[in-house]
Amino acid sequence: MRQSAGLAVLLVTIWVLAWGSLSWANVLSGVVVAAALLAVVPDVRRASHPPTVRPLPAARLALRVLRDVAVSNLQLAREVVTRGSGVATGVVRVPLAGCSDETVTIVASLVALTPGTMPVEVEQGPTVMYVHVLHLDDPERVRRAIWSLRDQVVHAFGTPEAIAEVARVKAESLAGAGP
Amino acid sequence: MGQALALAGSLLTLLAAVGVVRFTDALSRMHALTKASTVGLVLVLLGGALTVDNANDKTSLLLAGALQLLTMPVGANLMSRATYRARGIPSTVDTIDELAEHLDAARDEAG
Amino acid sequence: MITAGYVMLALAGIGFGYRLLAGPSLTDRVVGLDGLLIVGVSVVVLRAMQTGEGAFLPAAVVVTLVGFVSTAVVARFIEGRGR
Amino acid sequence: MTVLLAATAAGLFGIGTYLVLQRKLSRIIIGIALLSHGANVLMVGSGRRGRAPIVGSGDAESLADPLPQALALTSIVISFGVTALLLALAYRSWLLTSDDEVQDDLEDERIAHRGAPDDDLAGSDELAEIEGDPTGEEVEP
Amino acid sequence: MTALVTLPILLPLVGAALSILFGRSRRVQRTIALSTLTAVLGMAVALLVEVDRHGPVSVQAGGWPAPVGITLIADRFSAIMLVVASVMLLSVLVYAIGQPGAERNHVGFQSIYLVLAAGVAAAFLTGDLFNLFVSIEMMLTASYVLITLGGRLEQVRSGMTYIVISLLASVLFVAMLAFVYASTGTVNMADLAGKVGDLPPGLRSALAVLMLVVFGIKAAIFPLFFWLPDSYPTAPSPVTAIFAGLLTKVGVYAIIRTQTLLFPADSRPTTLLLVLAGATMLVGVLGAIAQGDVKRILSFQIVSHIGYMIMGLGLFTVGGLAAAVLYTVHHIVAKTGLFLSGGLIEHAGGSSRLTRLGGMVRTAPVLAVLFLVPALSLIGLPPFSGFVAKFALVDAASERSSYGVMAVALVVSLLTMYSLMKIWISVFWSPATEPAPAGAAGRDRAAEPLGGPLLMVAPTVVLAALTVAIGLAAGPLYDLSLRAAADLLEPSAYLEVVRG
Amino acid sequence: MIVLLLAHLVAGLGLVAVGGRAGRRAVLVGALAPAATLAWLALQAGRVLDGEVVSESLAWVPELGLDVDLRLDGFAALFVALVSGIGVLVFLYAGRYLRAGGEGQGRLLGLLVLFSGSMLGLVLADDLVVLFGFWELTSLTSFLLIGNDHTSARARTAALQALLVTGAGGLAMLGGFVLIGQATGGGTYRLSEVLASPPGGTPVTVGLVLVLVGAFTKSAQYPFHSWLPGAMVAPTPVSAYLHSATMVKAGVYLIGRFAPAFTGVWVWRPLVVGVGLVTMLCAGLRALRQHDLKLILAYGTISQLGFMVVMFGLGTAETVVDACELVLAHALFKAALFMVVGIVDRQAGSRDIRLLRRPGPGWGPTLAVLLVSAGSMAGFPLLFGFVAKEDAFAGLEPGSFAYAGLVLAPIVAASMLTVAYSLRLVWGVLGRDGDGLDTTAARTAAPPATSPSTTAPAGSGPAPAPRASFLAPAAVLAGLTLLFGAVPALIDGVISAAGESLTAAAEPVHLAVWHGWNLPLLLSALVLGGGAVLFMARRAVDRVLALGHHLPSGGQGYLAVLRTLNVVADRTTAVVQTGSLPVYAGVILTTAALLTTGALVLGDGWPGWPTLVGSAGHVAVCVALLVTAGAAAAVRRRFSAALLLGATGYAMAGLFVVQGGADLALTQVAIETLTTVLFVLVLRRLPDRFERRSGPAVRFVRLVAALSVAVMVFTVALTAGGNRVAEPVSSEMVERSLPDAGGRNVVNVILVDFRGLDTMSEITVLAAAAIGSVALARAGRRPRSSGAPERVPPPAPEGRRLERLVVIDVAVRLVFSAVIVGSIYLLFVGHNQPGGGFVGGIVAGAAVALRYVAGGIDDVRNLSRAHAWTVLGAGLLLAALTVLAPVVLGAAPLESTVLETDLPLLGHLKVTTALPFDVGVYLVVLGLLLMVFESFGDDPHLVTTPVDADEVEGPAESRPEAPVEVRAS
Ligand code: NA
Ligand code: NA
Repeated sequence: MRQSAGLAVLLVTIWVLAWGSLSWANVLSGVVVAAALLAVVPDVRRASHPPTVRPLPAARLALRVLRDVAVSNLQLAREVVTRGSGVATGVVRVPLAGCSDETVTIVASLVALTPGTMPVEVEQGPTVMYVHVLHLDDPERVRRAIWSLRDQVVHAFGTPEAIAEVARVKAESLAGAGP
Repeated sequence: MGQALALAGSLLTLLAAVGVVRFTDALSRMHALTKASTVGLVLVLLGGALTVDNANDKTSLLLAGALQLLTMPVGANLMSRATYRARGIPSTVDTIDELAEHLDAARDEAG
Repeated sequence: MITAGYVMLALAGIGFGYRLLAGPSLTDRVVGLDGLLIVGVSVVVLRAMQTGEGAFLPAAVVVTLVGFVSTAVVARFIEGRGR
Repeated sequence: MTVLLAATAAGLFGIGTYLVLQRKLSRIIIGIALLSHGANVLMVGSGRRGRAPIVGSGDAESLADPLPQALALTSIVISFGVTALLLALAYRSWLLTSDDEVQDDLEDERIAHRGAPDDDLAGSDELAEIEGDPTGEEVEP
Repeated sequence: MTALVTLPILLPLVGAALSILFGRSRRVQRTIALSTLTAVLGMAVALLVEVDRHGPVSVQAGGWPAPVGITLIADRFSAIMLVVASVMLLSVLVYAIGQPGAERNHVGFQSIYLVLAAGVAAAFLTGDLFNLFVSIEMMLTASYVLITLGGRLEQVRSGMTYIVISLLASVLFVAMLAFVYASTGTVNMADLAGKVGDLPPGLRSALAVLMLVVFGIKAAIFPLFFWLPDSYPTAPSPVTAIFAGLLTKVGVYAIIRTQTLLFPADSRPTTLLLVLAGATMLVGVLGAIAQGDVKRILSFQIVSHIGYMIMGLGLFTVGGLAAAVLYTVHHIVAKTGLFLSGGLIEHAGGSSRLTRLGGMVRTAPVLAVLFLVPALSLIGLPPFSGFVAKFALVDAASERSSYGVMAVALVVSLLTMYSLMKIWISVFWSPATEPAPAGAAGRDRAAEPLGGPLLMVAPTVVLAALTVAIGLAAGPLYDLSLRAAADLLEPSAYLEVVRG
Repeated sequence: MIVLLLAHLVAGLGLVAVGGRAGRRAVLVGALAPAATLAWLALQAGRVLDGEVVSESLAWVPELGLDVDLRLDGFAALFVALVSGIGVLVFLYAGRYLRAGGEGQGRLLGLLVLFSGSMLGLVLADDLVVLFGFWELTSLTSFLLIGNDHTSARARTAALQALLVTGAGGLAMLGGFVLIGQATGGGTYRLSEVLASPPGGTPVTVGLVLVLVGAFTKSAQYPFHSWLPGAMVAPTPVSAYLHSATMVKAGVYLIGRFAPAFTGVWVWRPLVVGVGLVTMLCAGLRALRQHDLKLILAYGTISQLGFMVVMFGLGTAETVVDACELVLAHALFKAALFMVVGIVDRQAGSRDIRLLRRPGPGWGPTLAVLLVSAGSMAGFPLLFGFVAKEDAFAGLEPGSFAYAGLVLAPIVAASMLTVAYSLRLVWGVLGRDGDGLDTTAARTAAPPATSPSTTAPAGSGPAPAPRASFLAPAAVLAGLTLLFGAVPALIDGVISAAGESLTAAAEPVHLAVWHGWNLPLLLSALVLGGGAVLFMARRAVDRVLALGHHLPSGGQGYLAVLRTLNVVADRTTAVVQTGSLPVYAGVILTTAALLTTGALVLGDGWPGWPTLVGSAGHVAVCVALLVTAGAAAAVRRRFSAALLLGATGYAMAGLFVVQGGADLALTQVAIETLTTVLFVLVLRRLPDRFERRSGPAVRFVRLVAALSVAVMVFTVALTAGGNRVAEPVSSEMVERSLPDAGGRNVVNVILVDFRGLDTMSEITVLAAAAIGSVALARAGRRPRSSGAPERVPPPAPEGRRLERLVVIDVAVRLVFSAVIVGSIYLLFVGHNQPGGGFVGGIVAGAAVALRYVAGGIDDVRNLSRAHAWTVLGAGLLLAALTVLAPVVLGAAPLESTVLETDLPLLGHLKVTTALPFDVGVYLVVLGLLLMVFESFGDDPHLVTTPVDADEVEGPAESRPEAPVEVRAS
């Protein structure tokens, strides 16, 4: 029920955005449309967990992504000019414990946008991401970068349990047990 | 402001195009396209949203930008995965390939 | 400024078009096609900025959506063939 | 209709024709799609170009002719439906033969390559007999 | 009046939709289809009576006046075609329901059949060139589905030919519409009738020829007919029968309608039409002679007889057109009847190959009669429908001193007889020379004294009786055809009713 | 008269239907109709003999001059008498000849009655076309009678030959009639009017030749004769009736009718007389070599028909009267002879003169009949045949017309042949030859045409004599021969009336046995003597005649024609009907291109070169279009081709943008994407590459075809575009869109309102295509085991189902409902902004495609409880009802109303009734896409094994049926 309500709010928002003006007519019709959709296509109700958004971590994540994207494009510009000289591609395995479906998706998307990396496989249970890297000098460095991204994403969107899990994994890895 | 954003976006798209032309293997070209043109297009859409008068048009462009941000990386992810796995495309992995090891292991297990 | 944008996009279009035609792999063609769609959408937006005519913007929104659909479908079903 | 549009339509028709004359249904379908594109180029080219025909977005003179657009739209959608059906046919062909080759009509081939009609309805043997034309040898032992 | 012109299109559409929704019950689907087509038949008859008494009836869809909205219009010619088509649709539906086998049980059969009915009716009733395109597409798409229903290998093969060729015609149709709109700015036929005359002669005749080709592919005239004999025979019998009766005739209708209504007398491709008519008759019947399969022989004859209809048009006289109209009516009835009896033959003998059939005059005497009557009609023997129609054609040709095509018509008549007698002798007289294929559905003679299920035989009997009736009542029918032909050549009433 | 014809029809059809069960009574029923005719004729006799005409008319197709005009005059009466009189006798004879209850006898008798009616109609018809009709009916009944014993290959062959030859002649004759009829001033087909004022001119000359061809075929004249000997396979009553007494005289009848009016036409006499004489002589010679009694008679008939053709054809007042006598005489003796031969055949078991033995005791009456009739045939004095032949010789006496001598000489010669074969016949029946000739040779030779069953086998002692009732009909005929031979004046009136009805110049005749010592008498004596000599020297004659064996015969001619026809048909068909789609497509497209370009070039109307390009954008998209299209054609891999085609489609959208088509571009983009998706779904099954590159010649042909089509499109497009003759009708649409139809987006208003009917048909197309796709893709799947509809297929083996990918799963879930909402927005906004039902539906379909990408077909199926078929049907129903509703209310279909209202809180609302229509469109498009995924989207493991469609039946009627065909278990 809560999921439905959350989804309905999202749908009404999109509806109103689509019409481009906030009016009673648009909101009410949006509610009708959303309700009808949820009734006719019940499948969407079990679509996803209700999104938890923590504003502060989310903002931090956004900043980081903006920076990454900028770097990414600059790096690309350099490579385009130098014609990818010194390219040393590789595929790195990155275990991502503590990620739900949703967060791993966000992580994967961000990895795709950040410099030199592209996820080529995401496996669940346990969650592992394989990342294609344009300049692979040190796999560990890549892993660490992605883990830090994962941490930020989980802090911004994850459940408390996920945050705890991430913290636990981090502690273990610091303890040298490795993921 | 809008026009500047649009110009920057166009520039990034051009950058992506150059990368797509010049890079030597499919996965690398995938990198180029995803990085530059996602952002490029979003910039153009933002620029448009800032410039056009009609409210409806503005929201349309914003929606399009959101959609693009959401879908482009996912699409790239899917495409890279397929490319890596496709028999017909040589994926030049110069250094280590931990996925290949993993897949081989899984294959051995199955066989 | 818009004209400069047009020029860049035209050049980009040529680049993506080349990749679409030249391939050699299916991924390359998909990359080229996606790039061309991005160019197309950008041109439409630039044109809307220039003329104020918003009639073609829905088409741009739809392209961003359906471009993903075709990429996704191709990606899911090209295993076993790469060209 | 500008020269460019006419030439584009002609080009699409030419390429489409070339493809339609092939043996793989998937190529033929592509050919038909190109032919349809060509026809739609002609269709939209048959009316005035201009701003999108939305009343109020400009004076009537500056609007593109909406009718050919509507007609082209209808024809596009119809082509889509029929293409889906053709693809179903190719799919069916794959189910049955593992290919989408357009095969020649067997009966036509049979007729083209047989020496003589299957059935002697004219009945040459019977006819000689019943016409009552005994040979000379029969008369004298 | 509005209802009479519109309901023959709309009722089958509503019926088709209901039929899709009631996919779980064949019984309900059949009730829907039968009642819809019966109603359409009733309305078609009423429409013909109305139109014959008071002249053309037209309706503007949406209430928008002529060039803006689509015109639906019935004159004598279209009303005649509609009546005949309705009779065929109803008879063949009953036949299809009576036929054992998987196809008729397919969930989509009834709805697609109704779509076909709607398409045919719309093609006859529309007064708008683009709407004609859409109507024909509706009919054709339904036919694509029907011809491949069952999905057997040979159906797939022939379906490819059929669909691809039809699509080429459709593409050319759209191109032609574009040319028409580019030069005249309209697609309303009555509107075009006034404007085409202003075009330069070269363009005018190019459009006339292109239209002829576009509709000629559907009508299966030489050299555009090849697809027909390869594709029709593979479909289930009732489907082949309704195709044979109606589909090519829609093409013929469109040719006659456009060539008479749109183009002024001096840009009519008379010689071209007569040459094509002669070639169509001849090549078609030679093809029929070469075949060794009942359905294929009958299919080639369709081609051949389309030539007669085109010949009547090509004369461009009232007599010629009246003969063409009468011939078309006759041909629809006789040919559908022949295909229905061909289906019964296949049902009773387990095959449609001549070599596998034999001696059926003894084993299935009822079928012998049911074959012979439409066959004799097709040959043109009195007192059946074909006799008067063929004579009217020959008479009209002679009147116009078109002796060449007249001679061809007579010779082809003889060859038609030969090809039909080939069936008669092989199937009904001589013993089979090849065993029937293993597992062929040999029928139980005791259980089916009529030679087939009652619901299959009854419509065949009706059509056979109809061809006799048309022959006997040829006088009034020919008078009606004359009036229809006069309307076609002098369409002032048609134009007036559209222009208001 | 019409009543009589109908009586024949009813009796005939009745006998065909149930005659087999009526036994001997069937014969009597059959005799009824001709007997009634005879009675009727007797009632009319007085008037007709007085020269009056009895006529009757029934309008049939008056506008074509096609009426059932019947007319009984003297000439017709003669034939009516023959047809019905001999008809009655033949039926009585048949009662004894046929075995009761034999297979097909009811049919045979019924057909005989039908024939009798047709023949009656033929001689009574006063309308040329109706005459033709009856003519063809006699051919048809003859065909069915000859082939009645359908198990015999010879019967079938002979029947076909008879039908084709006489049918061909009949059609030629129809052509002739039409030519002649059109040449008459009023275009009349009334026989009496045509003959009263015969038209002239070349068409009439040609027409006459055609009519004569018809007459020659029917009357078995050379070179069309050979069907008649073949027809002898028919049972003897049929031969006696059709093939000697009546039907074969139809041609003679026609020549008799036409001759007086048309002898003036230059072609008439040489043709008729020439053919008649050749026939007389040749057939007479052939008769001398026959061993089968029926064949002797058949060739005799041909020869005698030649005689009649000559006599009628000469067309003088005298010869036509003589010919009438010949007709009567021939009918009497030839029918009787056939009956006798039939008796011999039945009783002795053979008709071969080499096998027949001397008849035993009790055969006396039969032999008497034989002798009388054969004597009449030979022209023996005191028999009617003598009278007729005498008169004929008299009519041909030198000086009676130009070149009379030239005609007379061959006739005399041919008459000698007649005498000789008459003797041969008598000799054969008497069994004299049976002793002299080598019977073993005959036995080993092909068995002669015997009737299927005989009362006694050949050669087992003397044959039993026939019963009196068997012989009686023949005896009646022989009696008449004797009677008229002795007292010819009895039929003065009949012959005079016949002659006078043919030509006004004919005078009343007085028949007599003795005309004094004159040339005819001398000739008769000469003929009898010469004939006897020929018969005596038959061995020598036979040896001479055998030399002619290798000369081409009519039968060979027929065979050659038929074979040639078959070969031509085969060759033509092989060339035209290659069975190859590429060839068909090439021919059709090239034809379209060449004819159209040709028509354009032959006329004029080149408007000069228009603007080169519209805008820079145009150049870009057009280049993109052509390049991608070319690449799609050039690549050799299916997937690449599909992608490049997609690119072409997007370029099309670009073109629509630069042309100003917003909705068009929107639709194109959406449709193109889905097309690509469908392509991929199907192509993933197919081989990677297009194989087999064709040879250069093939590619050259393709190139030429492509070029011709391109040239056509280019030239016609420019000519059409440059010749706009009127303001487009769309300007009015733009004006009325907002005020009258309540929509700003003119394209959408056109689609759902102005031209909503197009759209209605179009979504119907989509619905049909959807059903078709499902039917094709799912045909032949094995039926579900249980009746209950299952939504979820059983789980597939691990690793073979579409793998779930977490990233796409999540993304799709997020996007899906948003896109659906967007699609609904597009649906509603359509009337004023780009959008509408189509685009909305397609975008919704794209959302479905996303679900498919994420979870395969299961995800699509699990989307909603609403089934794809329901969506499709509901959409179609909604749209159709929107179109229909106004009609029910008495307005035009789809007539819409704009509803405007101000509501509190919501403000101003404006809805048009076109909206439900657009919703219907949306639903149909969505339904189509759902069904298409259902069709192609099956997980591969479910369909990897090709299924044989034939082995699977559809779900049985009784079981509850699910709308979608079953899927594999
Ligand atoms: Na690879
Ligand atoms: Na046979």
